[in-house]
Amino acid sequence: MKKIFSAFLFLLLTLALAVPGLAKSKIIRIGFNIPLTGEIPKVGESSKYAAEMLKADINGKGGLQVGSEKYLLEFIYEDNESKAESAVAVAQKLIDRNKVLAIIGPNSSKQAVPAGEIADMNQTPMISPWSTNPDTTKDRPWVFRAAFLDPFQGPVAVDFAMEQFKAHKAAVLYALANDYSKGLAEIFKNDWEKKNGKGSVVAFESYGDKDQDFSAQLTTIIAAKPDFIFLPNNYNEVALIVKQAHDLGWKGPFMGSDAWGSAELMTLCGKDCIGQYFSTHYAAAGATGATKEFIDRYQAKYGYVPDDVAALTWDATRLVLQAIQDAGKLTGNVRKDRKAIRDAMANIKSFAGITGNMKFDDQGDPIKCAVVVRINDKGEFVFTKSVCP
Amino acid sequence: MKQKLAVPVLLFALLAVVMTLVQFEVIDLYIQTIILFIGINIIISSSLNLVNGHMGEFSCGHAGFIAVGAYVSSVLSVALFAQDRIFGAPLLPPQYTVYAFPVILVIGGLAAAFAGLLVALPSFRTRGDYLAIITIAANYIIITVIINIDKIGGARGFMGMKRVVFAMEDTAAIPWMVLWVFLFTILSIIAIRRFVSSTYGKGIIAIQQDEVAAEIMSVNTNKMKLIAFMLSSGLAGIAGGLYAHVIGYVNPKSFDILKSTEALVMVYLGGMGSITGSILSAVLFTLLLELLRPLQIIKWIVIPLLLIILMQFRPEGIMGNRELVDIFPKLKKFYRFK
Amino acid sequence: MLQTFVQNILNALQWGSFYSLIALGYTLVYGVLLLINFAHGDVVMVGAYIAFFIASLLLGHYSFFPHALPGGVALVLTIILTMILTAAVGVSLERIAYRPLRRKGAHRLYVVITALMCGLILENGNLALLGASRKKFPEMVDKVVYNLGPISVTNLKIAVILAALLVFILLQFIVTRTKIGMAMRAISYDKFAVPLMGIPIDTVIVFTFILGSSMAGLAGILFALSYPILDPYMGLSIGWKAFIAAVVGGIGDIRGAFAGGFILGFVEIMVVAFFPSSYRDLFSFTILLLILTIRPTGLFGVPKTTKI
Amino acid sequence: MTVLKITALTQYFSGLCALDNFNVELRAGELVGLIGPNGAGKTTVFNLVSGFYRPTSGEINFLGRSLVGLKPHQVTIHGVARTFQNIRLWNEMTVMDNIRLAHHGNLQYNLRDLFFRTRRYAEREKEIYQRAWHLLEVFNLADHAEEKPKNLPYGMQRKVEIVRALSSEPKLLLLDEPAAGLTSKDTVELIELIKWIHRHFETTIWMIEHQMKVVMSLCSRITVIDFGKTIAEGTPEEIRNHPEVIRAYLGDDQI
Repeated sequence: MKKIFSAFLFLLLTLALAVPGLAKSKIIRIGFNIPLTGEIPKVGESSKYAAEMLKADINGKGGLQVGSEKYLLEFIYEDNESKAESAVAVAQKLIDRNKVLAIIGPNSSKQAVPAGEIADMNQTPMISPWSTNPDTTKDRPWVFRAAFLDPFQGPVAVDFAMEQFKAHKAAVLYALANDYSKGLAEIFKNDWEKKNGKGSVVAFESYGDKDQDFSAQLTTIIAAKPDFIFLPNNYNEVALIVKQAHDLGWKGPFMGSDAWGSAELMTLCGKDCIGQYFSTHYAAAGATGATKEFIDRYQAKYGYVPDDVAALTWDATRLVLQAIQDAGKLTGNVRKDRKAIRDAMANIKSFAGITGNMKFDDQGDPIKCAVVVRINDKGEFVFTKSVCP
Repeated sequence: MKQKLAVPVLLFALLAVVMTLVQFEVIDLYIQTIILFIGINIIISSSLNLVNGHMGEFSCGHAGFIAVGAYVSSVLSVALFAQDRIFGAPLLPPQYTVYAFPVILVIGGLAAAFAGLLVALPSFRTRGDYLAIITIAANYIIITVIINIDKIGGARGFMGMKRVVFAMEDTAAIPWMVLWVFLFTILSIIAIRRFVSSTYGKGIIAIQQDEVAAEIMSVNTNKMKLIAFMLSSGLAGIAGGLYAHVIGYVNPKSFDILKSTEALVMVYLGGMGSITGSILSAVLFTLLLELLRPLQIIKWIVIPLLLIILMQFRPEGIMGNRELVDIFPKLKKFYRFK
Repeated sequence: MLQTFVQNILNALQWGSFYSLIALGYTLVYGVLLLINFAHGDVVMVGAYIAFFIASLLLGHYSFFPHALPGGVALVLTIILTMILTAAVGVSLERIAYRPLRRKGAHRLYVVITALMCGLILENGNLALLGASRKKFPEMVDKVVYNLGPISVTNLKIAVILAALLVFILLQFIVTRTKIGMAMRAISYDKFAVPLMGIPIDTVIVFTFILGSSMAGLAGILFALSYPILDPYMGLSIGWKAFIAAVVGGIGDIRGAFAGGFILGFVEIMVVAFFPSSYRDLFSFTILLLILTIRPTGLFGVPKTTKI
Repeated sequence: MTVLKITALTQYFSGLCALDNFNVELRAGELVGLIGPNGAGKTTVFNLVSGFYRPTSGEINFLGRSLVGLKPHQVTIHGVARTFQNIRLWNEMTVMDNIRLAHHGNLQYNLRDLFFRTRRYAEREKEIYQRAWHLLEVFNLADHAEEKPKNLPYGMQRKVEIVRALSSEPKLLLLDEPAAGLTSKDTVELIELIKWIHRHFETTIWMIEHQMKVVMSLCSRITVIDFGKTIAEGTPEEIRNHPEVIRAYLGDDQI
């Protein structure tokens, strides 16, 4: 018994000592608070890959030029397991332990909202690439985001569907336990009914966590005879929903949101998704310039077209680096440097990201355009329309 | 007599040391957060142990009660003390937070205890695996109810508790959450210990070992089950309230069945019916989760593997159903008369 | 309205079939060992992944075996191979993790926790090995949508329902009519009497795991064919719910698992069809609680009378 | 004085008659036996008295109060204690705790006393402890107070179970086959023990027993039942020669 005790103590001690100590100077340390395990490991993976690529780029050129000196980048990836309490601990750890200058992530709002509080409280700049919940940045001068908000994206979808499908009756199927999906669904419904009269959303159905069968909801929706179905859902669920809807005899169009924008959508969904539309941050097919370069390099390196999380992480990280350069010089005093970076972030006039040009409003939310893309016969996301605020 | 004061003195000294270290920022916020999680996990595991260990039921829905406590206390404290979009201006001036906070936590615990009825009442008629299902269903039901109440954020979660914590810190600049977590952890342990070491509380151990014999030896088994379930879920509710205020944000998804399985793991890792086992396993489990974080995905292979191996060597958990004093009898003199 | 109702009955039959198939695996193991094999949902997931790799191989998706078999042949081969391999996974779990614990006389619930841990290892091991990308299950047979007026059925749906029915009849036959099946039933009553029948206990247990896991393999393939997106956590939620179904039917009883699966399927689908869908879990679990309140040992469960 | 009076007690289990029109009357201080072949319904009688089943019809009167409809723990609080055919001790608790728990129905403190450890709590717990200790000493079990029952020899477990039943200070003690599974040496000791209890405790004892030797040497009166029906009643001598009893035990063709 006592042996086991001491063995455990020993194990814990070794592990504690194994936690890396402080490294040398001339390094810029940035933390990543991302879900590498848990519900959405793919999101974490995309973020990590995009960041790795960026780091290799810059370190390959000898580092980031800040003022007169070059600094090497060190990215610290911490797994928040898709859990709120883990995201908080990770944020604390990155701030206190690793003394990072800024934090990228967390991606989903469940983690980003509480982690944002920690970052704001400890005066460390944080930028969430993907979170769409207004609470993440609200009244938090130190917290930013790279994605546009639901209240902007909802009306984009409404206007587009009314114009493109000549639709008057809409149906919505959303994920109840996913705050992104639920929030967007509600905004869409309000806006649609404002423009088309009460009761013009003929079916407003939901499903639960990790559901795979949507036949009952779709049966109800199809029976209500809408002109199209709005699906503000993650791409993996979209693939199942679209397929099952076709099995149940649905022949009308679907309209989606930015959560569709994953490289995996077409591998998972196949021909069922061809011809559908969704609003997103950028159109991969037909992209030009830096966007195309990013897509091609990412695909060459990791074997698939980067999804929106990858693109947004790329932009978010570059935003932070831009702010560091704008700050002019690093003093070595973490607190002062963080302050300088935050101020520089807030003052960015215009940033040409691969997901579009953006700058921050006073809440730290980006002002940027949304695009609507169509999925063509080759499964590419083709630019159809751009909507700017 | 001096020796019998050793445990309280030791605890007090520990609290004083931790508080001082935190106050003068010797230990950083990260360590502080982990210490707080350890305390909360101790309450969670030892309260579940009351039902799963001492009483021998198989409750798999503990997270549901944690959720009830977390939400009730959060809504109360935000409504009373924070400027909020939903509840408007604070109803009470901020200097009352310090006094009101423990009361709010206890109210959260009471609410969770009432939610415990959802499980306690069916337990009169069913046992074992059938009851396990009821607890899982209760967990799902509680989460779905929370998701469907838009007023408290639904799936978006609920926040604003940090402002209440700040209000406490504005009143007196000490690390209040450390104090509260420490205090409630100790109180929970004392409550559970007093309960199971009394002749009255031993009734639930009798139920575990032979319900028929318990009933015939004048144990009102239904009443005992009711009390045990309500005590267990009530303490879980308090843990939930603390959790909500430490994190500053609650989301229904944080209390799903996975959280319940974490609590289960802690109970069986420590040993069924051993309070010290539960404490030890909560500490170990929390530390392991943190220390192995650099392993990323591998962590969630290593931890289950460690547990499986541990169970092969100690198929009754770290402590079995023994307490620390059973292993080190010399410690006995530090305890009061049972 | 009637059309919607009929359509939903078909939906419920398909969805219930999956719950049934998985619940049967739970109930078999439980009936013999009184063990809630919480890894079962993950064994289904492993089954789906095994099927994915075999199917991709047989359809010539890998360069080292560029001979594409015709869809029908490939499907039959995939089913057989997957069932065998998944059974192997289930038996290894029992041999490596559960049996030593049982030998040591550990408390039943420690084995349950071990099962939970095995499930975690299967999920995260998969994640670590194959990465976070989800897999798309290849379409092995051409989908046919039959339209009977406003009601739509696919050939796959019919196949799934038939498969669940066949499996149930087969298992019921094995358990009631064969010697080893009777030994399986006997073992839960009296561990010591079974060797007297001339069958070693471990043989019975291994056979049970073979049966249960191969059914999980079958469920995995059918699931992958119907919902062709595979991710490491796909077995989690359906596994928990199938366990609930098994208990509502009366755990340990084949008929109970079969009926329980369909009941859960029907309740879930019908609640969504006729009530606001956001209340699905609330309503369906409350209904299950009511069933358990009226029949505390499930629909087919025999009340365990303790002899006083 | 009548301690227990059972009139026309009848019990059906899903249509099957387990007990038919059973009558008995036990007077204070008596030691009475209940015998019958396997499955005759003896334990059913005890289960009805101790409240595990609710009788289909009939009346159970204990010290002027009806026991019908009471839960087992309430029956025990009223003063009826029992043991079981297959020993039902709490095996993971110490012998001491087993005995102490018999006071569960009569603790006289509430949850507030328990959590705040009031004086009342301390006094009552001390009292219970001392009583249990006293009882263990009387029965020569004090050396085993901290052991777990499962580690004791079978005969001693039987004894602990009887002591546990006694410690709730019952007015009526029901012993369900106390000699089952005992060696002949243990059986002799058991007979002495029951005699001793009967002499020193103010309790009426009613026992079911299979072994004629035990019943005949202990009981002053015996009831015999078979297939739920009372077939004979009387002193050991009368029972020994009763033709119905012989037929019930040995079968019809023997006569």
